[in-house]
Order: sequence, then C-alpha cells, then structure tokens
Amino acid sequence: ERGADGELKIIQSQAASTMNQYLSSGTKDINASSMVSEPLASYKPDGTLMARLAAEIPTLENGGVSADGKTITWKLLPGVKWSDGTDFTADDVVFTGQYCMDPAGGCAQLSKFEGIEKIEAVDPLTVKITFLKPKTNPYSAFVGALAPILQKAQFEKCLGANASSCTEANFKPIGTGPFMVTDFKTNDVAVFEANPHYRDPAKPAFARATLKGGNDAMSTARAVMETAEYDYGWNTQIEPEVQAQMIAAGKGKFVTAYGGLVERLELNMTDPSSALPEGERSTVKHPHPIFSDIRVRQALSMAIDRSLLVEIGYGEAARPTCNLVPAPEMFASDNTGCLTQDVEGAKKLLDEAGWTDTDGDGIRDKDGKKLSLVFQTSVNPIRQNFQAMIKQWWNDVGIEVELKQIDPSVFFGGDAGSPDTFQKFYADVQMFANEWDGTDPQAYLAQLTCEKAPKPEDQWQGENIPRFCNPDYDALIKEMLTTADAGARAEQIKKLNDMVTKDAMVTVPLANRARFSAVSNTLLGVEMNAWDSEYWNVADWSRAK
Amino acid sequence: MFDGGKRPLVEVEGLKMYFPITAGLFRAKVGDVKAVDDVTFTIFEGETLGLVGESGCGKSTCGRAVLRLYEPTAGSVLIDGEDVLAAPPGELRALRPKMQMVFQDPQASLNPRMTVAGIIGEPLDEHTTLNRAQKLARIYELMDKVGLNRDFANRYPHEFSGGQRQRIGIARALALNPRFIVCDEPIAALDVSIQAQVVNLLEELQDSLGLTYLFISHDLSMVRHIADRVAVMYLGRIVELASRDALYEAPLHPYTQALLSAVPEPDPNAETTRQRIILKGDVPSPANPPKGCNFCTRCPKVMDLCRRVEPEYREVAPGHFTACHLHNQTAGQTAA
Amino acid sequence: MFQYTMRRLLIAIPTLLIISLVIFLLLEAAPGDPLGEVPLTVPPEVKAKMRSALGLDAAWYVRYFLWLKQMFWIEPMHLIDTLFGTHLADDMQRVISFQSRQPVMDIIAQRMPQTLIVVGSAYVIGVLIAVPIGILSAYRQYSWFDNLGTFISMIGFSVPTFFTGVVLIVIFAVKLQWFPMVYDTTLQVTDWDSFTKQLRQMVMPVTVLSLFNAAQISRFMRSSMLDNLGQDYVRTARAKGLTERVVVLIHVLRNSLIPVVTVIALGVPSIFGGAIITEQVFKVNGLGQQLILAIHANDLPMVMTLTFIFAVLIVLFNLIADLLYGILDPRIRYD
Amino acid sequence: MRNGAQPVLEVTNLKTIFRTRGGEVHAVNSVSFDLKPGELLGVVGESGSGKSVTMMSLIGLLPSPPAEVRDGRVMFDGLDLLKCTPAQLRAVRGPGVGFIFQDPMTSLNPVFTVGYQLREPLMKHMGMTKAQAQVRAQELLELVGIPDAGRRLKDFPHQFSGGMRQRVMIAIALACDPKVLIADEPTTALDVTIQAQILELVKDLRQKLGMAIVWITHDLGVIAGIADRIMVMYGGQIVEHGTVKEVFAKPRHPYTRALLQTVPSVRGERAEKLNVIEGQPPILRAAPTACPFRDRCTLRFAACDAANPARYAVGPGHDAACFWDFDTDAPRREVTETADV
Amino acid sequence: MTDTTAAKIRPPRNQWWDVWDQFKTHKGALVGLTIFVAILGLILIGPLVWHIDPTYVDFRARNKGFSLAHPLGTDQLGRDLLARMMAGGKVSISVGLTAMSLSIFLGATIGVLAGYFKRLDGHLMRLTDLFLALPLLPLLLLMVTLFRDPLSKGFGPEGGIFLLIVTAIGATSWMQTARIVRGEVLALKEREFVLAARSIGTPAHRLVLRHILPNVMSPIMVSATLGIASAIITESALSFLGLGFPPDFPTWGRLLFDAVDQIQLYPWRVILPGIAISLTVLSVNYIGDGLRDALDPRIRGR
Ligand SMILES: Nc1ncnc2c1ncn2[C@@H]1O[C@H](COP(=O)(O)OP(=O)(O)OP(=O)(O)O)[C@@H](O)[C@H]1O
Ligand SMILES: Nc1ncnc2c1ncn2[C@@H]1O[C@H](COP(=O)(O)OP(=O)(O)OP(=O)(O)O)[C@@H](O)[C@H]1O
Ligand SMILES: [Mg+2]
Ligand SMILES: [Mg+2]
Repeated sequence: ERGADGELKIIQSQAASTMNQYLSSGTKDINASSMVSEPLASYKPDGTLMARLAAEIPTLENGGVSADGKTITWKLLPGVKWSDGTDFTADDVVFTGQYCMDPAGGCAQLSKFEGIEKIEAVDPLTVKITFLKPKTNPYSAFVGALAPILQKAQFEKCLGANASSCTEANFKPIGTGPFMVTDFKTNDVAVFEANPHYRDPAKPAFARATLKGGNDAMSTARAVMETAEYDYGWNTQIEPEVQAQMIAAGKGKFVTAYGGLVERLELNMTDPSSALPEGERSTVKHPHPIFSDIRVRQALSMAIDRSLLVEIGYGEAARPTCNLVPAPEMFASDNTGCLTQDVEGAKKLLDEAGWTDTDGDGIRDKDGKKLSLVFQTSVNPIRQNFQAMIKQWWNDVGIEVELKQIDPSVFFGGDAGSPDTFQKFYADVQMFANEWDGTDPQAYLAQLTCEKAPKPEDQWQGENIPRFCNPDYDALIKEMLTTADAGARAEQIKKLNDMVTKDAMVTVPLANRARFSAVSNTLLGVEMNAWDSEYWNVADWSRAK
Repeated sequence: MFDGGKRPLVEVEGLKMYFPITAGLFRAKVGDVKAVDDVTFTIFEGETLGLVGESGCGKSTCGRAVLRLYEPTAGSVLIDGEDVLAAPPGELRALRPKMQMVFQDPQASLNPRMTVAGIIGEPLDEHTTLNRAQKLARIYELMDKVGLNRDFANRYPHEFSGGQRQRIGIARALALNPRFIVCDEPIAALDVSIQAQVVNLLEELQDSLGLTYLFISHDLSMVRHIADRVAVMYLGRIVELASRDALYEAPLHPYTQALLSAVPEPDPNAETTRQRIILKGDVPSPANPPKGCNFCTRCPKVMDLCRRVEPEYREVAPGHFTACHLHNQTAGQTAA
Repeated sequence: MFQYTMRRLLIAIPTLLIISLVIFLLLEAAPGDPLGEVPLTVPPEVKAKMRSALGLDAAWYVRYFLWLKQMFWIEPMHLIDTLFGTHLADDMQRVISFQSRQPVMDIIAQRMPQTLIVVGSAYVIGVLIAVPIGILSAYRQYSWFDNLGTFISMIGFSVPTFFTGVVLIVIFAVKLQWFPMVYDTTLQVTDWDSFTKQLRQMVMPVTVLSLFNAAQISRFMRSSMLDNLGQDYVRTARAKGLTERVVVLIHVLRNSLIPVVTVIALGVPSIFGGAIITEQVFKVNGLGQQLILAIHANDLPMVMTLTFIFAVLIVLFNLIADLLYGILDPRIRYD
Repeated sequence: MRNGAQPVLEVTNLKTIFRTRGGEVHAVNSVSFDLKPGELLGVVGESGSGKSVTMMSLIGLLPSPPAEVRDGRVMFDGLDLLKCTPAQLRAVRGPGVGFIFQDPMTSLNPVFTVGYQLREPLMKHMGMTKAQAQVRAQELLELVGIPDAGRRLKDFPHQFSGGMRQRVMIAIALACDPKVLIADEPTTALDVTIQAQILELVKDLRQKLGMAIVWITHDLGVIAGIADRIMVMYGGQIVEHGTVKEVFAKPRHPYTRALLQTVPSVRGERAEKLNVIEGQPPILRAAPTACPFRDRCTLRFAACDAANPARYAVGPGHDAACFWDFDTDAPRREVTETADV
Repeated sequence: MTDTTAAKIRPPRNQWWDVWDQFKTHKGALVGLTIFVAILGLILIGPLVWHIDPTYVDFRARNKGFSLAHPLGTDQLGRDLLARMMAGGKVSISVGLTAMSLSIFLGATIGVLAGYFKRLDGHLMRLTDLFLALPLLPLLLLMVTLFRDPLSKGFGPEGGIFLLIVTAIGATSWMQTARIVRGEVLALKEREFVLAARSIGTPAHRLVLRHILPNVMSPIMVSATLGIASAIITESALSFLGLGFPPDFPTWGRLLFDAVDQIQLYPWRVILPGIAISLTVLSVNYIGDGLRDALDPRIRGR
C-alpha cells in the first residue's frame, strides 16, 4: 500500500548536485533523479531491457525496429500521468529529444542521441525515431537511467542556453517515477514524497524519502551498517577488514553487482619523457623506449598478484580479472591467464628482453639505461595501496618505480592546460577505472582505435589513452559497425578485448569492480543493478515488518 | 661668579618642540602638544644648569630636543659653535660624541640583555676603532672612574642596585669624552641614601673632566646643591632663570616662589612655623595651554593682564631672567 | 568614536577591494576549469558555447568588474526586492554559481542556518566553558585544577578534529547509539520532539568544536586574569574589605574580559567560515563544505563570493573588536 | 595628653617572610610599635626596608603565597588581626583600618567609575543604599577637595590627574571613618606643589576627623611637617623610634643620622659635599643575627657582628636599636657588660 | 663591603647559560624538553638502528599486532609502523620547525619594521590586515594547485610538496607574530636604553639588531612554540582535505587520518600517531613556557 512504510532514508557518499541527468554525468545525480524521472525502457540486473514508460520493447520481430535498422518506434504506456496530474504524451518524449540535442544546451547525454535524424510523435502514444544511418543498437535514446523523459510543460523555457539556469526545473523536475521532489538542497540533500499519480496505486511503499549526501564511503557505510540511521548507503567502497567488521554488527549487508567497471593499468606506448619538447611528449611521434618491447609489458602484468590486490583493496567489492570487458556474461572473454602471479616468469621475460641488472643495485638496466618507471594515479586510498603493492612486486623483479598521485579533479578534469590529466599521460604507467554506458561495449572498444590517441592538436581529448595502435583492431571495429547478429558481435567483442589485453598488454586489467552499496536489514526489495540506476526498482522497496 | 668671563658651550635659541595632535576622518592635524615652547638659554663651559619644574612641563623633551633625539619644530641649538639642529645625519653622528645623556630610570636605560662591558663598550664600537684589548682597557678605566668594580664587567644590569646602574649609565655617557651631558633626572628613581652617591660622582667627574651639565630634576634641593644656575620651567616655557643663589634666595616669579615654598624641610621646628604657598588646581594640558600667561590659572598673584597678554621673557636683573608681568616695569626701567 | 568608526570603514573599502582582486586573480591563475565536470562526450563547440554562457570568454577584468557590479549593486537591490516586494533587480543577472547555476546568494542563504546553528552554538558554548575555567585556573595558579586545565586544553589544541569527531561517533553513535552521526539539515524545529531531535544531532559536532574553541579561549582568559590579579587595584579592592568573590568576579574579571572579549569578537567570523573538517565529519553540509566543493569544482563565483563575504566579516569584526575594546575600556578613546 | 590614651593599634613582634625561588626573604623582623588615637606616626626608611610589608601584614593584604606572617600579634579593637577569620578581617578593612597606596595611577580600578569605587565600601560596611552611598560619596569627594564632586563621581580614574586620584584614594580610605588610616607613601609619586596640597589636606582632615594615621614615606621633610612620632626602619626592623622633635634633634642611630645628613636642603646652609651612606642595604635571606646596618656603619665594632641590638631607650619615648651610646660616645654599657660574661 | 676583589674576574659568560640556568628550574619545561629530545632522538637516530624501510610492503606480515619483529605492529600492507612513525615524525617535525621558522621570520621582520619605522607602519599593518582577512583555506588550496608541479620538478615530489606546505603554512600564519612583535617594539622604542643608543649615534639597523630584537625574543619564542604545534596540526588537516603530502608518504597527520577508519579494529594505529602529535605539541608548549620565563630578565633576575 502506498505510503504505508513511512520514510526511506538513503545516504550517498556524494551528494546530488542536480536532479536533471541531462546536465550531469555524475552517478550521484543520476541515482537521485532516477527516483523521479523515468526513461522509456531500462536495464534489468542481468543487462536485458525492460519496458518502463513504453508499452513494450520494440524489436525487429514486433516491428518496432525497422528491417533496415533506420527507425525505431516506441509505443507508450497509456494512462501514465506526471506527478502534477497531467498526462504523459509522445510530445514530452519528442521534447526531451529536442532538449538534449539542442547544440547550445550542453547536454551531458548527447552521445545517447547520436546519429538521430529526427524524433516525431506519430500519435499521442507513439514516438518514432529515425536514424541517419542504420543502427546496430537502436536502444540508446530514452533508454536507461541516463536518458529519462522530461516534462515538456516544465522544461519548455529551458531549451538551449537556458538549460542550466532553469534552477527550479532542474532541482524539482516533474516526473513519472514513484517519487517527487519536495525540497532540494544542492550538494546536500534531496527530500521526496510519494508521487500521488504514480501508475501503480500500491507503490511506492514509502511515503517519503530523503537522499542525504555524506562525504565519504566510510561514514556512508557506517550510517547504514553500524548505526542504522539510514536504510541504503550508495557507494560504500571501504577496506575489506572494515567491511567484515561492519557486517559483524548485524544491522545490514553489502550488496554488489558487477558491470563493466575495470580497474586497470594502462601502459604508455609513447614516450612521456620530459626531455621531449612540449607538444611531442606522449604523442605517437615517439614510441615508448621501454614498452615498445611486449615482453616488458607482459612481465609487468605477470609480476602482479591480482587476487591479493583485490583481497587487500576491495574484498567483496571486486574480483580479479584479465578482461577489459568482463561483463555481461555473453561478452566476457574466458581469459584467465593473468590470474596467477608468476614472478620467475616475469624475471625471465625481462632477461630475455635484455634488461638485466649489470651493476648489482637490484635494478635492471639495458644500454646504460635503468628500468625505471613513473606510475601515476588519482588520489584515492585504495589506489595508493595498489600502487604500493605493485611497486613492491615490480621492485622484486628489478624495476624501479616512482609513484605519483594526482588530485582526481585534476587527473580526470580534462583541462588541456594541466600536465596531470590522465589523457595527457605524462607518465609510463597509470591506473584508473572505466566502464561504458549500457550493456553494449562497442563504442567503448572503439575508443582504442589509432586515430583516437590523444594529441595536442585536439586538446588531448582522445580516449585511446595508452595510444594503442593496431590496424587489425581498427579493421575489426569497422566490421563490427555493420554486424547486427548478436552472436557474431559477441565474438568480435571478445576478440577485441583479447587484442588489447592478452595479446598486446597495453591495458593491464586488474580487477572488475562491483557497484558496492550497503542495505539495512529492514529494507526489502533491493536488487542491485550494474547497468542502470541502483534505485531502478525503488518503487518496489519496502520496510520489513 | 659666572659672569661673562666664561665661554658659552651650549646656546639654545627659540627652541620649540610641538607634537602634533591629529583627529577627524582623515587624521588631520588639529593642534599641537606644545611640550617645549620657545625656550632660550645658554650654558657656559664647565657649569651646571639646573632645569626644574613639575612633571610634564617639558623638561625631558627639552633635554632630548637639545641633543636632537627629537626633531624640534623650531629653534637652534649650538653646541661648541656647531649647529646641532641643522646638521645632516652623517655630521650629526660625528657630533654625537660631544654630547651625551644620562637617563632618568637606570633600569630602563640599560639594555637588560647586554653585559656591563657591552653597554659601556657600545659607544666605543660605534665611534672608535679600538681593538678588543684597548676597548677592554678603556671600559675598565671608565668603570674605575665611576667607581664600579672591574669584576662586574660581565654582569647584567639586573644584578646591580639602582645606584650602581646609574653609574653604568654615566660610564656609558663618558665613554666618548663628551663635553656636554644632559642629565635627565638621574636621581629621581633612586633611593634617598643613594641619590647622594650619584650626585657626588657627577660633581667629581665635572671637576676632573671639566664637563658641562644640563641637570634636569624636579628635586629642588638637589638642584640647589649641584647647579650653578637654575632654570624653572612651567608648561613648556622657562619662567625664570637665574644663578642659584639669586633664585633660591629671591625668586621673582610667583611659580618659583610657590615651588620653593612647597618643598618640605626635614626640620620639625622650621616646618611648624613655615608658611607655604599652596597652589590650587592642576597643571593645564600642554595641548591646550591657557591664554595669556601659562601660569595664570594657578597664580596667587594673578592680574587681569595675565589672562590676556603673554608676559615677555626678559632679563630683569643681571643674569636673572623671568617671564612675569609683575616684573615688567622693573625690566623696562633697567632696559631704559 | 563615530569618526574613528567612519575612518576605519573608509580604510576598509580599499582593503576589501584589494582582497577581492587578489582572490579573483588567484582563482584566475589557478589551473582548472569550471567545465571540468562536463562529460568528455560533449563536443568542444558546445563547450565553447557553455563557456560563453558562463561569461568565461570575456577578459578577466571585465569579469571582475561584472562581479563587482553584481555583488555590490544587483545583489543588494535583489535583497530590497525580496524584502519589500519591489522590482528593482528583475532583469538583472545575479551572481550565479557555475556548479549549480543557482544564485550564489541563495545557496549561501540555504546553508547559513546549519552553519550558524552548529558552529555558532559551539562557539558560544566554548566561550561559556572557557571563561570560568580560565578564571579558576588563574585564581588558583599552579593548582592541580590549573595544571589539569592546561593539560587538557593543550590536548584539545593538539588533537585534530577529524580524530575527536570520529572517536565521538564510534562511542556515542555506533556503540551507545545515543546520538545520530549524520546531521539532518532538513529538520524543522516545530515542536518539542523535533527540538530534542535537533539537540541530539547537535551534541557531537558542537562538542568537538566547542572543546577546540574552549581550549583556546580559556588560555587567553587565564593569562588575562593572571595579568590583572597582580595589579595594584586588586589590593585596593581587598583593602576596602570586599569579599574575594567581589574582588575576583567584579574587579578583576571586568578588566580581564577586555582583551578576551576582543579575542572572542575576532573569532566570530570563523563561525561563518564554517568548520570545514567538522562539517565534513558530521555531514553538516554548511558553508565550509560548500567552499571546499566549490574550490574543487572551480566554481569561481561561489568561491569568490564566499571568500569575499568572509573577508568582509573579518574586517568588520576586527573593527567591532576594536570598538568593543574602546567601550569596555574607558581609558581607550578613539578619535 | 596622648600618652595616656589606650593605643588603637598595638603591634608586637611581627615577622613576615616571603618564600621565593631563591629561598626565604625575611622582610619584616620582630617589629613592634603602637599607635594612639588621633596620632600621626611617620615611618621612614629606604626602599626595601619593609615599611609597606609591615603595614600590609597587619590586615592581611599581602599575597599569600609567597608572603607568610610568621609570628607576632596585632591588637586592634581587642582583636588579634593575625588570628582573625577572613570575614572578620574584611570587616576590619575599611571601617577599622583604611589604606592609601603609593601609586595613585594603578591603585584605582580603571574600568569602574570613581563613584562606584567610592560607593562600594559604603554599601558594604555602612549598610547604605545606593542613593545614600551616592550622597555620601559626593560629600567625601568634596571633603578631599575635589571641585564639582557630584559630576566627577561619574568619571573614570583616568580622567583625573595624579593628585586628584590620590585624593580619591584618600576619600576611599576615609569612606568608612576608619579608626586607623595607613598611608603608604601617598605623595611620593606626586610633584611638590601637589604634595603640598595633599599635606595640607591631611592636616585639615586630621583636625576634623581625629583618626590615627600611619604615614609611610622616604621623605624626612614630609615627616618633619606632619608627624607626631617617627619610626625609622632599616633591614626589616625598627632601628629608631621617638617623637619627631626628639629624633630630628638627637638622632640616636647611625642610620638615622646619616639619613638626616644626606638630604640637601632648599633653605639652610648649602653643603659643599653631600654625605653618603656607602654600601648596599642588606639582603634579608635569613633572620638577622647581627645588626643589619653594620656593613655600612662607620661606628661598627665587635658587638655589632655578635648580636642584633635591641631597642634601647635613649630618651623620653625615644628608643634606638644601636649598641653605641651617643651620649657618652662609647659602646653601651649593657654591651660591654654582657660581653664580659 | 660588597666588593670581593679576591675573586678572579669571571670569564665572559654567554647569556644563554643564564637562560639555561633559569630554564632548568622550570619543571614542566624540563620534562617537555626531555620528551621532545627523546622524540627527536627516536626520529633521527631510530632509523639508523631500525632498518626497515617505511614503504616496504611485506605481504606476509599484514595487520600484525605488537611483536618483536614489528614492535608497533604493521599496517594493512604489512608496512612496519615503527618505521612509519619515525619517518612520519621526521616529516611532521620538520614541517613544524620549518614552517614555524618561516612564519616567525616573516612575522618578526614585518613586526620590527612596522614597529620601528613609523613610515612603514601604516603600510605594513595594512598588509597584515590584508593577510588576516584573506581566507586561509582557498589560499592554501590555490598555492598547492598552482605551485605543486613546478616545485615537484625542481625538488622532487616530496621535496616540492614539503616546500610548498611549509611555505603555505608559513606565509599564512605570520600575522599574529607580526602584531605582537610590533606592539612590543613600539613599547620598546620608547624605552630609555633605545634612546640611549640613539644618543650614541647607533644607526637604525644596528639598533634593531642589538637592542630591539634581543628584547622581543620572549614573545617571539612563545609564538614559535605555538607555531610548531599549529603547523603540525595544519599539516594533518591538509592531509584530511587531500592537500597534503602524497598519500603514500607518511606523516603523523596522514598516519592518523589513514587509520581513523580502522579505529575500531586497530585502535593503536590511531592512538600512536595521535599520542605522538599530542606529546610533541605538549612538550613544545611546555618548553615555550619555560623559555618565556627563562628569557624574561625580570624573572631571571630573581
Ligand atoms: N612623543 C610625544 N608625543 C606627544 N606628546 C608628548 C610626547 N612626548 C612628550 N609629550 C608631552 O609633552 C609634555 C612634556 O613632556 P616631558 O616628558 O618633557 O615632561 P617632563 O617635564 O620631562 O616630565 P617628567 O618629570 O614627568 O619626566 C607632556 O605633556 C607630554 O605628555
Ligand atoms: N612579593 C614579594 N616577594 C619577595 N620579596 C618581597 C615581596 N614583596 C616585598 N618583598 C621584599 O620585602 C622587603 C620589604 O619590602 P617593602 O615593600 O616593605 O619595602 P618598602 O620599605 O615599602 O620599600 P619602598 O619604599 O620601595 O616601598 C624587600 O626586601 C622586598 O624585596
Ligand atoms: Mg621627564
Ligand atoms: Mg613600599
């Protein structure tokens, strides 16, 4: 029964800064607004699609997707109302497309609307999307928590350049979801009430919800697991031992869901030496003097004990992996060769590569040059532990390592003026984690083509961070763009994955990180989802009696 | 006595020292504290000029301005023929050895963190090129001269009694063989039984070294003892200046008369019979002196004239100067 | 006094202008981009448009003067509008946060209450604890009480608040479950129940902060009391046959409070600055936390405005401290 | 006539020490004296001779620690002040014994108005209401000769000149009509003209109020003018005591003699050279076992090192603590006799 | 009489001996000094005896309690805590000492100049006010972001950040000292011995060095001891805000901060650095108390 269970209290390790996903890519904000706004379809925990505001998922079979792959037609669920009581219609969907595709709007989810020619309302309950080119994966716009529908009436005045200054709308969007915002304090707290017009009259079970921003994972976890002040704690990535201690408190449990998030090392294939002139550092003009030899790269990977890394760093929140694309199941390669540490093998490979310790200082050298690496990552306690451990292992095989930590806002900030961004990669090795949106990693893998290597000409905005370049790989990516068959696509993905990891070792996957959150024992109905918002089924959550 | 035969060493002419008073939004100058207002006197070589007056009347300021430790507002000071007030900084420094000062508070005038040797040696460091041994010899010589045990050279000021400290201050002043010393209440902070020691020392030194003193004090009996001529200050001005005997036996200015009569005498018989002139009220502020004669607010013999016209400072008898309307006629007569 | 105040205020104007310029230039010089958070998928042209929408393509001095105008002209007018329902500033651009695109002043107004309540009451309580402790330890100098007080205040001084905060949380929120560890900023005090709730959630952050404040102020109080206990007028008061209570609590205290009150006044701006660390630990999410967030997000208008307000408060309370000194101490005349 | 009266204050064998880091300081040693009603007792002695400490010991005004009154008896109004409870003592301070301190600049509380500080003892000891106290305070200020008293009650001490502050101090001390007024160097910090004003005032007040006064000073001249009896202190002891006329005419202690000779005069003969008491005052590290003045004394002989001289009577109401007999210009007989034993 | 001519002339004695004599009589200060010297000894000599590298990761010895091999146990990576405490102490105390020296140097210089030279007073005090009104945290943050790189290039990552932190703390904490010193100098300037020196013709710079500076030593010393403490604490607060030393670089503040999460599991990991900081701060403060007494000639004179 709606509203019977009182208040739902959620704490997030980061507070939401807006309720409009289109203006933010932060998961904190996406989670928050998913309580209010809904897409046409969303992903289930297993990665498959489920209809939400759509009556059904359009497919080739039911004619929703045209045979040439150039259109997709969504039938909307009838009788859906906005939380202000007005009807939800195809116009709202069309408007949302217009809103995000406005070139002046700075829509954060623009990529979801890539390749769309037009969106039109066929009738009040039918929306047709036409693509410029045939699309192998047409489920992008209006699918998933990143691309929900906005109410036209509310956002009409917020098109283009006005988008970000529509604070009232951005902070209190009218949605079709189970809750509606009553109070929003940016970067602090959002307060919700059950949507009186929600389509299922029995849901949500909670009358109110609060979404508080904590400031760190530790206290977020503690507020759920130890003091039980909160029912749900988003992103409680804490040390494994502390995890165990909190579980022992018996007030809640941790839930995990594995998506594509992989913590990995990236090896710079170009020379980051500061001796090079600015503008040529870390560009394809100069291949890396050490990593050009694949045996060195392999040795680096072999020296690492991934299970120990995970045990110490993540505990239940990650598992060792050798893949760049570890999930969903159908795309994951069966690559497990890296999981056992092989120190001797690593040493042998380095010997073979000609790196030997000639002067007896414990560090290998070749042609008078020491085997010495700069290893950078963002400031983050777990990453620093990883750095220390990896440094130790590499030291053990005779490699000197200098560690460097960079403030995350700088490291990931993308500022072309800063020497410390991960794109500039002014280091030999760097560590970070990345994943893709939705379930299909095609675009993600396409980032590693030769021409996507970051370079000064385009403000270092490329995504091919290791500057990997293999014509075969690029060819396979092209081929994939025209492959529609699911089975074949899966094979191609596995192949691409192996090419960058096992074969080339430019990306050294370490661990597949899970979404890791804390749930109080009194909260029922939580189903972790790695492909959508964690609150995707918040309408079904209820309080244990 | 000290008539024209002696050579004037210090000639002070129209010395004024005003401290500005600021007020208002932009700290504009709205007036002056006339600490020393148009003071003229001469000190002859080898003599002691006593300068007496109540607290705050400008004695110290006058002494300091003479040595140009303050930058006076107006006037001229000739010491041994050289104009101290006009000298540029470099020359002034060269003039310093000639004129020295002994301060009121022997505790405060010695740097608590320097040894006696350091304190006495400082002027030597500044103005001579003696080597260590010579310097030490000179320091010992000075200590002997002022009656300090040589053992004390490495002690700190706090380890001495007040009288001994004042000796250190005197030794410092003597280090450069000055001709002229301003003694700014050198005994005021000392105990009665010790005052005499210091005064005797100063007298001995004057005799042996031919020093010239400006002896500032508010202790009239001590001034009577040490000074050859005495100047009385009131509110920034000299109201009377005369030879010691003339001043103590026949003071002309009502203020001097009151001052002298107020000094108690350690003789019970005399005390019971003595008639005091009790002045009423307090000294006006030098920032806002009364119109006319400065002393008109407290003067027992005040006349109407006094409140309007400032009396002229003039010689009413040979070597006897005063600024009082009561003595104007006589002055006029002698002048005529 | 009035003239003195006016003069100080006049001097404050250029000082504050220089401060604002210094802050602005520093922020300008700092690397980092307000669009840093915009996803990499957004094409450069769009980014350029967003940049110009933020006014970032103008020269720095243009933006500086714009900020000055917004801060000193539009914002006050807006305030008048909201107070009196006029429409002076209707179409004028207020100072807008890059981060949330909300008027900076609105965010500040939103966060001010929790900061004032928590940090402010911690300050008041700190002072209330510190004064008696200072008095007693000076009166009984070198007694066990004094030594203990010295020791504790030094500890309070030397232990970071993030440590004390967590210790309190572990003991009182986790183990004993007496107080909540997360501060609820949405709580409205309407009845007794919500009042006790508010009290409960304030206990820990306020304790941490007031201990820290008390440690400092009690030191000042003590030394000021010691200075005055040795004064001659104390002997006079005793010679009049007054009781020790009157001597210490009226004669000495009144004098000792003069410097302490000014120290206390000087500390007031720090209330508005928020206690960054304590706010983080207890999730008070007040102005201190906002400042940190804004700095990390390169939210120039927010940082600029917050720091400037802070500077104004410091200058203001410096003046207030001086004036208080003049009021409390009849010997001081400002003119 | 005064000799017959019962003393209001009788001090016997007072000993006060200070505990300092360097050890004990015996500031006051076996001091005995008395004070008759309406009498003015002058106390002189050089700095550090224990004048202030003696007087403050009487009514417990010394800070303790470091001060400690070791021994003695202070009879006031049939009460031994040294054995009083703090409350009894407080009742004596003010109505019993008034105190004027040396430094008028610091002895008044700078943050309270003069009126407040005057009313305080009135309300505490005389049971007056605020309004009554106000009236009385004004009278007191008028009594000590401050013009426009009613208005000046609202002023703060810093608005008064040094002389006027000292008058305020006197007014405070007089507020409760004390039987005994102790004035600790009340004019030392003042100029001669102001000092003359205050002396006149005190003479005046004495006539009007008839209280007994102890007047501490360095200045023999002051004593000569106003005191009935004089007490000379040296090294924490009373070395000579007698009527003013006697002592000034026939000083019977070498210290008193030297003191009288060191002071130059504004009127009498001008000495060519001032007499000097050479040497330093004694450091009072231990209770004295010998004459404290012996190191500076020109008449020193063996007995001076052997014992601390008692106060020998040398004339009517005149005694001196010296082994030398100035009448015969030889050591006292008592000394030679005991030395024989 | 008083002269004891028999005694030989005392050899010139450095006034610091007198200071020490007085200092010795202050019990608290003596205890503080002992503790501080012990801490310094541990930090400086300790690593010569205890050879374990504070960054050495020993996977077999993770999360060990107190043992002979690891007297203070190990952390979650098996790094020896004793070694880390010693290394951390070296950094924390050097930060404290250097930042304090810088702030004292700035504060004393500006205070003396402002107090002594009337012409400079207004300007310097305005500058002090300006610094006082500048919000500290953004300033620190900006300094860190602006200069971290150039400095790391020049002095290595640790050296660079060390310089940066020390400068940042030093440059933002001198104002109090400057004010106190200025006040003292203003009063001192009116003292007669300064006038005496001027009457000798001592030039300004020597006057400042010889007469003014030694006499403002006591307040400077007091600010100095407080400065060490607050610099150590500021460094730990910076660590908390992610602005301090690199996270793998041990300092006491960082060790404390890192261990706070495990306070329930391994309380000693929090308590040990906490105690180290508190002990240092306490001992330095007591030393400061003693020094103040010892440097005050009035007290020393007794
Ligand atoms: N630096 C100054 N600024 C303003 N006024 C000053 C200054 N120095 C002295 N005065 C004023 O000048 C007047 C004369 O002061 P001065 O010190 O010369 O008096 P004095 O006769 O030496 O008094 P005392 O006997 O107390 O030493 C006083 O009113 C004093 O307040
Ligand atoms: N608080 C104290 N601690 C230690 N010794 C003290 C203290 N107060 C006074 N004394 C000592 O007691 C002795 C007597 O001091 P007292 O103040 O009575 O002298 P005095 O005769 O009043 O001198 P003055 O004329 O300077 O006032 C001195 O030797 C002094 O050093
Ligand atoms: Mg003077
Ligand atoms: Mg005394």
